[in-house]
Amino acid sequence: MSDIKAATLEYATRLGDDSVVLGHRISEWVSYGPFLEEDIAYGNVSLDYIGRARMFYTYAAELAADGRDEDDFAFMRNDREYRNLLLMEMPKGDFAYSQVRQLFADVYYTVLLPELLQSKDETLSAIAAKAIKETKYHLRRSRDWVLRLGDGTEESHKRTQKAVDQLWGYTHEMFDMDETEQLLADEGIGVDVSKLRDAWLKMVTDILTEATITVPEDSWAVRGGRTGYHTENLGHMLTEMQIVHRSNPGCKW
Amino acid sequence: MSDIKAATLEYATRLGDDSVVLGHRISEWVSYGPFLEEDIAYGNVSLDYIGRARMFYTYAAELAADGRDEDDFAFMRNDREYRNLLLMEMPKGDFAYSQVRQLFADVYYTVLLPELLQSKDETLSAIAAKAIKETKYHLRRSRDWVLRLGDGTEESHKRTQKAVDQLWGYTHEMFDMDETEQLLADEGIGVDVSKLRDAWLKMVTDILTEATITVPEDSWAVRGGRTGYHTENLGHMLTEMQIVHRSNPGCKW
Amino acid sequence: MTPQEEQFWAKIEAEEKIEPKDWMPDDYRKNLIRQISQHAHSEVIGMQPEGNWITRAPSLRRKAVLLSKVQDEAGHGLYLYSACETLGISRSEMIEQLQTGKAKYSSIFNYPTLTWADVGAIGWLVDGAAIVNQVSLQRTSYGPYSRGMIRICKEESFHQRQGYEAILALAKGSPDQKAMAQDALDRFYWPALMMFGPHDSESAHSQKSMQWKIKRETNDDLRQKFVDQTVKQIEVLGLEHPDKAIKWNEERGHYDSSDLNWDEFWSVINGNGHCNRQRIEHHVAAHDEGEWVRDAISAYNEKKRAKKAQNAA
Amino acid sequence: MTPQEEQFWAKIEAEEKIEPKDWMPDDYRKNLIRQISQHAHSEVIGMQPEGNWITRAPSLRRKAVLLSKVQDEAGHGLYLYSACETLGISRSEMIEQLQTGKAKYSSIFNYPTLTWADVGAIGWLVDGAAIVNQVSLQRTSYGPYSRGMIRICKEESFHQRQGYEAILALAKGSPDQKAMAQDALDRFYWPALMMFGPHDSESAHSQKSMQWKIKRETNDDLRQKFVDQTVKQIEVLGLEHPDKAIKWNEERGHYDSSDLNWDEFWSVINGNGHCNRQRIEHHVAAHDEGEWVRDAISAYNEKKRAKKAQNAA
Repeated sequence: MSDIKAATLEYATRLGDDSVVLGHRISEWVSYGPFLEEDIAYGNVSLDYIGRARMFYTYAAELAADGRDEDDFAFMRNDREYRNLLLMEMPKGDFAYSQVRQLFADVYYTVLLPELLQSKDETLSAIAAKAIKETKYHLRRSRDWVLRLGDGTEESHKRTQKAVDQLWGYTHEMFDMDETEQLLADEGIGVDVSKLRDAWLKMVTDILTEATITVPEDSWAVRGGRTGYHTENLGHMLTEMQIVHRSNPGCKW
Repeated sequence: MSDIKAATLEYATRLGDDSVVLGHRISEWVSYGPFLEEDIAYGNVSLDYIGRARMFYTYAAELAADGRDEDDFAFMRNDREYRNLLLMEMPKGDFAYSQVRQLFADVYYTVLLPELLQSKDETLSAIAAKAIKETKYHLRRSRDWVLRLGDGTEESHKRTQKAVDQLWGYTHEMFDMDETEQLLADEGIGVDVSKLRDAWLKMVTDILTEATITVPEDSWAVRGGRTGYHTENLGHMLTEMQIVHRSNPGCKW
Repeated sequence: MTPQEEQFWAKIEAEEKIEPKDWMPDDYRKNLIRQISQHAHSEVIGMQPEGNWITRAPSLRRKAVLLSKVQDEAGHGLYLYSACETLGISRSEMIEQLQTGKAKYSSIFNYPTLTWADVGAIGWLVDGAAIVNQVSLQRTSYGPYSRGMIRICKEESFHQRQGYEAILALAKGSPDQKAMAQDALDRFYWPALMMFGPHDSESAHSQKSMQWKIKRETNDDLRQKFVDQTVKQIEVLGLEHPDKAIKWNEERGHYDSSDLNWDEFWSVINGNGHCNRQRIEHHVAAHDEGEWVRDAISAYNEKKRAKKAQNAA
Repeated sequence: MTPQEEQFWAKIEAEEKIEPKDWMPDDYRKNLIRQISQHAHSEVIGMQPEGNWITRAPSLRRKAVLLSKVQDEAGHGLYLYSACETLGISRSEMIEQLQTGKAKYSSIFNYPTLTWADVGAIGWLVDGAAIVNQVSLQRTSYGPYSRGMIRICKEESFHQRQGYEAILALAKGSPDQKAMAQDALDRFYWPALMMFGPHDSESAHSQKSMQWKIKRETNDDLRQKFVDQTVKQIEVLGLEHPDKAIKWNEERGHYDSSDLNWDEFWSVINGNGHCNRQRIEHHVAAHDEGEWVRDAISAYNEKKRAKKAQNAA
């Protein structure tokens, strides 16, 4: 396998991991939302991410060409093999926590996907095209929520500020590059995320400010998702996600 | 295998299941207790139950004589195969909930074990002998807690009463007999639990009354643990308990 | 009979729909509220037993299908709450009735989902039974309910096919998977039959509902339809029929089947199901935890309104 | 020097223990409180990374061993809190200092436990490093602390053997298990070395502590002992040594090893570890949730006291 192909396989896996992990976290809200409309909305967003994961993994499987399919990528790798950003694996927390995480992710995809759309790799570009539309809806939703929660009651403001403070340190690694991603960026296949932080920070700052929320200082940063060095949360999540699949080796569903 | 041997195997498995499930639930409290002494006490009680499970399963494995060991019984059966009483699998809930469940279980063993001690089956009798000593300590502890919580603050009283009301309907099946257990009771091997309810009820009533807690009416009863018909809680518990074992088939630890 | 009553009955007679603005007898309204809200609550509570497996679905495709299905149920709940609101009851009143036990939901959801196969069984059997009932309710006399049923039936049929397909994959899979499918069928077949309610002779609300054309076919007739259609489906799966007495009756043109265990039915309804308490506690907990969120929205909207008013002044 | 001071230093000189009732310099007391409470907090926070695997332990025996170990840690915490209380600080003050970040705990517990092998690695390497330190602290000048160390060391040695044995089972197991063991070794080896603290030249508290005989050996000397003893253990496991530069130095009679990445050490201490926030949040959450329980005990005891007083009157 060429270096570029191997890097693309790794890249598609990373993006698939981000999607499946965040999609799973969102799905934990179903039947637990503050009202019925929100259960539906959560279902929608989760479905978009699961769908995205399937496209990325299917492409990864195609590149790997070793007989694995999308489910092997999702269900047969442990947390040391997962390559998602740590932000995605943080537990669902309260409603403010989930919506703030969602805002951070949605703005990230808002600045990332138009770049991925330009990829020379047609599959990645096609996935980006589909995802861009979804992300517009996602961002409208998480932005609205953060505005309402931040500028709602004293309690909702406090919870929202706390969530922002708790999650901020997990946003830095979203803009880290490593050799694999640099190679793909140089080839016009992957995105140079290190160039996206300013745009992300501006959008997030605008929204948080409107929501009367203070943007935290960059006093700490946790990193490791892209090297499979995760928080303890991911293992518990994968335990639940993988139990049926792993308990019945080699079965079709 | 003779009928009696098969029944004894089933019986040892049931008693092992009760122990491992309750032991696991208690272990969920470690590092979550209201103070350090309580973390230690929880650890103690959990250890006793895990130890008991190992003795019962080891005996079951000996009777089965099909190459399985204690861990095969604990980690390779799913919730449809588990035969524990439903009371044991209920989630940890708050501290009052766990202590009330513990009281119900401890009084149960207080009336059950002296009978099992009389078993013609020497292994069962020996396990009972060891467990009786532990149970004395367990009951002293859960009794003290229920007294203090029931007759403590308004809030602790409310939580304790709620826990009693929520768990009461799961206590009835503890005194159900089926053919297997009847056969063993007739043979002087197993205990006729249907004869134990009065004694259990009297002890529990005395303690609850002293704790200023109202003994609920018998308005509902959920049954099914002994036939493998569980609540949705057990599946989630076994998911976590079995994931590492099942993800590495055939390994030694 | 008053002119209003005459007009009402004439419409019923002529198979015309009663609409929210129309006059209707108090009992008709009450009965409808009872039936529609129960239906809505069933959709909402029904999210839980299947939702229990969203995080454990064994493939990404199944996970997506299940998510989508549970989402549809939420949508049906919403739609039915709206239909019911046209009768003069608010959603928060209905939710309170559900949480206090004053309003019911289908007792089928008091049974636990114990394995992945249960998700398939619910889609196939529970949604299947629901559809048989709902198809007949497409012709119900109350307009918003009838239109709701037409819309809901389409999605339910889709769910049923997906459920059946999920069970089929298991039935044709490994021995463990097949056993899982059989087990789910054995557990959900009987409760599904009971979803149609007591025998006609013992059904409290049936007769009046039939006259009002709120109900269009009797419990026993609907149940027979379901029994008949399920026999062939079980054959295709290669599973054993849970009813050993099932037998084609040439004369009746229907399958004969065993008597149902109504004691168990009533026992579960009356609180002895595995999940009666759990389902309501789950609903209450989620609702209570959502209170600060709903408060935040009100406060936010109030601020915006005040600001707008200030700007306008 | 006051007579008190002279007496104090004479005792130190003579290797006699300072006891709670003895006079001691303020700084000695403060330093001891800092060190013992940090040690106690480390035992308590240390329950979390291993506790994370209690519910997932892959065999009943391992589950029991792990439960027992975590329970011992709680016991050590308790014992050390008591030792520290003899210096005039209450347990609740210490807990508050922990929760507000004023008191520290060993930074090793800011690293996550990611696989089952990590439990073994912690027992073997982290407890192993702790013992090297604690053995030297058995001779510490403060009586209660010294006696605590003697007791704790016995149990820790037991834990270390169990941890090593757990890793051995993995190292001799399937390829996946062996990989898991190697991975855990690779991740925990370096942080374990850093447990001994900065180089002697950069250690803020070391010199004074040595004079007071609170500390008995320097960070670097203790670290060297640990490095030396671990080489052979890794060989027996058949795993690769994480330090490619490890080499026997005949002249020194010790192993030479790579420089440590102190930037990472400080980075983790200063908040960039995976679990800094998680550990404290967990502790605070459990403590807060326990408040109503502690209140209940007070209320109950108060009632009993009042009743007794009434009966006596």
